[in-house]
Amino acid sequence: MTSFSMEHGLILATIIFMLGLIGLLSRKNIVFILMSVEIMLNAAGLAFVVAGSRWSQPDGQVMFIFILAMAAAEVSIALALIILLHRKFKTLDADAAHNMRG
Amino acid sequence: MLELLWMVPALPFLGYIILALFGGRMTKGISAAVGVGMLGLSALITIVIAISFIASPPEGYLFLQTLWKWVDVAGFSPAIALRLDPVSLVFIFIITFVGFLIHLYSVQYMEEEDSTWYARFFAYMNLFVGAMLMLVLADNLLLLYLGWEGVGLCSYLLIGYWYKDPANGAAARKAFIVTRVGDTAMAIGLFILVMAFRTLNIQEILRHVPLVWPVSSQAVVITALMLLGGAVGKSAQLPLQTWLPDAMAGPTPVSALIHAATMVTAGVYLIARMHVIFLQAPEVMTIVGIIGALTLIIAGFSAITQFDIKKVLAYSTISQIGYMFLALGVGAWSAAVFHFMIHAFFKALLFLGAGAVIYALHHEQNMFKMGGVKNMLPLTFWTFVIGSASLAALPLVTGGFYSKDLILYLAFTGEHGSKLLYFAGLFGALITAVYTSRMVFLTFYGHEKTHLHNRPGPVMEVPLIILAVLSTIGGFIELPGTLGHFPLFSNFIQNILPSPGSGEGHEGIGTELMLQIVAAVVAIGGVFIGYLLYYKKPETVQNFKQTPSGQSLYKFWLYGWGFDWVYDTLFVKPIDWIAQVNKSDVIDLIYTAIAWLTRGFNRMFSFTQTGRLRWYAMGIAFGAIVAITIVVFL
Amino acid sequence: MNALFYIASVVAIAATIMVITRLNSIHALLYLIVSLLSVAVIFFLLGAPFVAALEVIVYAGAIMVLFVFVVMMLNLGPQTVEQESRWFNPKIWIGPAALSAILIAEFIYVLISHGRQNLDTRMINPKQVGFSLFSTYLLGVELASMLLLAGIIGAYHLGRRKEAVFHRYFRRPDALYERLHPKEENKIDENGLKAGDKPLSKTNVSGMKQKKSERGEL
Amino acid sequence: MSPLLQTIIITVVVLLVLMTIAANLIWVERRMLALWQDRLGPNRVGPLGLVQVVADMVKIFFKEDWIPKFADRPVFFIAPTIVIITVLMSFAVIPFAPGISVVNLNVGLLFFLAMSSLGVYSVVLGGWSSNNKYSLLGSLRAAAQMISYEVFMGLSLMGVVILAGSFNLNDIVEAQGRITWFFIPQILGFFVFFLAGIAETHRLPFDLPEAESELISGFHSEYSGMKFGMFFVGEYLGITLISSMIVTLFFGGWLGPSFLPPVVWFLLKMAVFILIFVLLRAALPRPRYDQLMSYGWKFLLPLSLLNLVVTGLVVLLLK
Repeated sequence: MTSFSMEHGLILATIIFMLGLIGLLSRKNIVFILMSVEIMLNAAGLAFVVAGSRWSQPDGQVMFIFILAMAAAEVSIALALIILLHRKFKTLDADAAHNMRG
Repeated sequence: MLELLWMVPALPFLGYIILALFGGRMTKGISAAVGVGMLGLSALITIVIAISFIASPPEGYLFLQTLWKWVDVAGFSPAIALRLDPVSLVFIFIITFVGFLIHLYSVQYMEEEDSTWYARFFAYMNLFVGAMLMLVLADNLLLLYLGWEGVGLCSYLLIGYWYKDPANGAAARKAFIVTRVGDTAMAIGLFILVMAFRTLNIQEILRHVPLVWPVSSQAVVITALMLLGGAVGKSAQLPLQTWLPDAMAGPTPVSALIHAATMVTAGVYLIARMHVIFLQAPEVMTIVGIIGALTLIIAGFSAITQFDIKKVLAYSTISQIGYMFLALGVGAWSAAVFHFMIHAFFKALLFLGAGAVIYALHHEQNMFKMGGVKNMLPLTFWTFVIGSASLAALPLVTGGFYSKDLILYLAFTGEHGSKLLYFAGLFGALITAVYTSRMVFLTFYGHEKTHLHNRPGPVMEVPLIILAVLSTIGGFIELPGTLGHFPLFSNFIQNILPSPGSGEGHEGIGTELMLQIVAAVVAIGGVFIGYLLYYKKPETVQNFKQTPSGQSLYKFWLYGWGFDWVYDTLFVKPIDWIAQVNKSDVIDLIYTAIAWLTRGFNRMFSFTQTGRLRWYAMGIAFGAIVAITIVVFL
Repeated sequence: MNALFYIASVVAIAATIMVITRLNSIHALLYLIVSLLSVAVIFFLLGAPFVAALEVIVYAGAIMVLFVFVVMMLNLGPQTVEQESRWFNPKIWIGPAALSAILIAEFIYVLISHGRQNLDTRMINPKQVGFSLFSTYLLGVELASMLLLAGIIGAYHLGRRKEAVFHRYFRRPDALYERLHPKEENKIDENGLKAGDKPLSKTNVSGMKQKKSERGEL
Repeated sequence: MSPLLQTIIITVVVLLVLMTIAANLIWVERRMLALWQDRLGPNRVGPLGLVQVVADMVKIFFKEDWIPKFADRPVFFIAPTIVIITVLMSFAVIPFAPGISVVNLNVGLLFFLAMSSLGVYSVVLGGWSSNNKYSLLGSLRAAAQMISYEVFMGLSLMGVVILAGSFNLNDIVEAQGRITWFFIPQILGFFVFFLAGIAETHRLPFDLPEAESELISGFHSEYSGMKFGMFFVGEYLGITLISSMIVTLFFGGWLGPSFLPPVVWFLLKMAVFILIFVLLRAALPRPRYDQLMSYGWKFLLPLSLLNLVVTGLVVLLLK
């Protein structure tokens, strides 16, 4: 069918991942941080699917499904935490909770 | 039937596990049923095995049962394997059978304990017997060592059974630590054997030792000395005998078990089992004999002065084990094992009898506060007298006479024997007769000083009767040349242990008869002396005690020839002193420094813990860059 | 088809850039959905229609809706946008961008240095994925299900309001009933005081009276 | 005829037919409601009031398309288009007759679910961007309701997938020709799917996101003109979509006695279900919001799981 190289798919995944990383590092708003994490997860999934498709194996897609399940669990918890944070500190600044440092 | 062998040690272990896990929730009846029942079954199986072994002996009088491989490290692979031959058969018979009688006896003796303690007692006892069986049946020295240490552990647990009294705990610790000294020596001996033969299998070692090590070579002497160290520790011989008198802190059945069936005979067993090594090192054989002779005399003198009935018996055990060592030292292996068997019967009988008296007189152990017990407990009295006669080796009718006589005869005539050892043994026999009769007269004769508290029931009396019978007829399976020459036991044992290098023919039957008469006279004389000094004219002894020299001699003997004082001065005090000096522990400073450093690093790193999410993410990203750079470009 | 891949890639990257630069979280979320949809297109082109559909159903259709839902629930006003613009200035994002640039450079170097690997985009149908999922990766499926269960419980526990806030009159469950059907000693007088209550101030006449009666009892 | 041209023709035809159906549904619904409620309904414009639709169209097109000052403009624009796009995209995978479908996608069913899950955004964003508290409440309700019911919708269809062994809608219809119409073995699945479909299209009685009486039309209070028209048409398109999905998945699609062409069979069955939708609106009151949610989670979810398990078990046993 199509014939683009695996590198292009992986480079795309890398770029999206790095954009997510930039977002994670530069945003203060915890909702944006969480979105950046989602971007990174999605990019990782993309890399898996690309790799799986390189050898025509379903394993890459299986991994993506696991990532999906993990993302769903993570988001549900994280959003609940965001609501708690907002209720307690009246702000979405991720650094507001820095008193909880270990 | 021999295939049932594995059940012999397995059943006591099973009993231990049941009692240890569920003992707290059992009634006393169930605990006793489990504890006694397991051992009874074990004894029954042993008898079945013995019958089938004697009826149709396996090839080479050796039956091996490999259960499973224990460990396998670099070619060194000791198995969990059981080994049955005439020697171990005698031992397991004594251990299970006498052990069973002692267990049965304990059912009533320990009835005052509450149910948890009761179950604990039987659990320890079962474990004790199981460990001893493991020791005796082990096919390799590693497994033997396991049983050896198991026995040590159980003796610690049982001596300290009434641990709420600190003195009992101290006695337990003493027993544990003193035997540990010997165990360390034995471990070193095992290391040497592993180094030399790459195996701990007894059979292979015995086969290889004469081929590899020449007679009196340095290696064999050191190995034999190390094994002797272990044996001396466990068997309470000079110079490690000090723990045994203190071990009387435990309940009386425990003492009976330790002295008669288990623990202290382990050393005898070890030397008999490894006799090939000792034969290669005649110097060490001589040492064994000398240790035995010295021990039996020293312990005998100490026994004369004791006022605690159990301590008399304790010293007498040391002394009798001394006889066994003497026998081992002159190469009379079968005589040692024979004496072990007879000793097990009469010593168990004496301890249980003493226990019955103690039980009846409300835990009174001081003989000078007893007296006249003869009329109160006639059955106990008669069985005790039979046991005492056996201990004192009264001629012809007691088992003790035959076994002790065999040792003395072989010491006199044997290839490794010497006249000196013979006379030491003879002197010891005299002392034995004296303190034995002293014990009997003080306890059972005279006017009553206490009143009867409890009356021993049938559970306690049946073992006494059985043991009394055994300690009498036990001697008839080995009759000397003068009395029909019926060496059933020696012949049986000689299948596995070589006979002492003497022929009865060498010295002639006359010598033997003469020696027997001497021994008989000595024994009867001893009893007569005891009768004179402690029944007829006790004031003689009292007067002697009043003199200054008598006073100090009495003290010296009473405290076991001052060994405790010597050890205290030599080892305990210096260590105490060092501990005092080094109160703030120099080595501890190193650990403090480590802790201090760790805390410092912790402080440093805790600066990085800002609590800011993005800071951490930045750390991860930076780490990723570093890691990938390293992987890709280096 | 190649062209489609590159178009989708460009859209995905552009949308992702928009996500991380938006000030309004709903706008960012919309761009994120666009990014996810274009990734789904790429999945489809790679011969993975099953995960393409899952990407849309679960990621775009469920997880992102949850995001939108929460953002709506927080009901952020225009002042948050202002705050965002204060928080999000060049000084902040230059550092991370540099870091990421280094990482991208390294990755691309690694990918390029291994030479071109052509993709074999034969279609892998859902059945194959299902077989693989429930045979080779069965343990993973079990773990994922545990994770999801933990997620459900955790989210429920965290999201629950810790205590119900009642009006002080209704602190106790039976308080309402008591107020509606006062017992004799709890009857409230014209000053809003119960018979047993201490008066609040000395100026309260009926309170003074009560004080006197208390004294009398003493 | 090249396949590309064929696809284009089919696409155009399907679009035209759908738009016509959706538009005329307005008339149908009003007439039918009137019939059931014992009144006349629109009957003035043209014969039987059929041209009423045209009049409505004209009115909607020429109304002022007002956007509130406080609204979030771009999102306000996007929201109504999403509903139209997602619903029309869903139609692409529906086989109206053998060979008559826009694409024959092997994950067609998943595509339908994907599109219906994207449809949520229309309501949610419309409500949020209006910046009006009633709209926001409506869209919150819509988000929760549609996310919840999507779960059972997907689960209820899995029984069909197990029976047919494929996500392809063509295969599913053909499998019904071989086995039997799936509403017989999948009666529970049909039941759950039908209810979930009502909730997805937020038709009465599950129209809580717009609930005129409590939320003054909920998420589309601020909409007017053609944007409102899009929501309006989108709703009827949604009804058509769900009806045709029910027909495809449970009632044999185009299958039927051969005296009528397959397309006609399909359209007839679809019409029946559209009328049932209308009848539901006429017959049932609206439940409370919490009743809706607990009904979904506590009744429909276990039911759909039970259906799935039983179906899987039976298929395994019969194998």
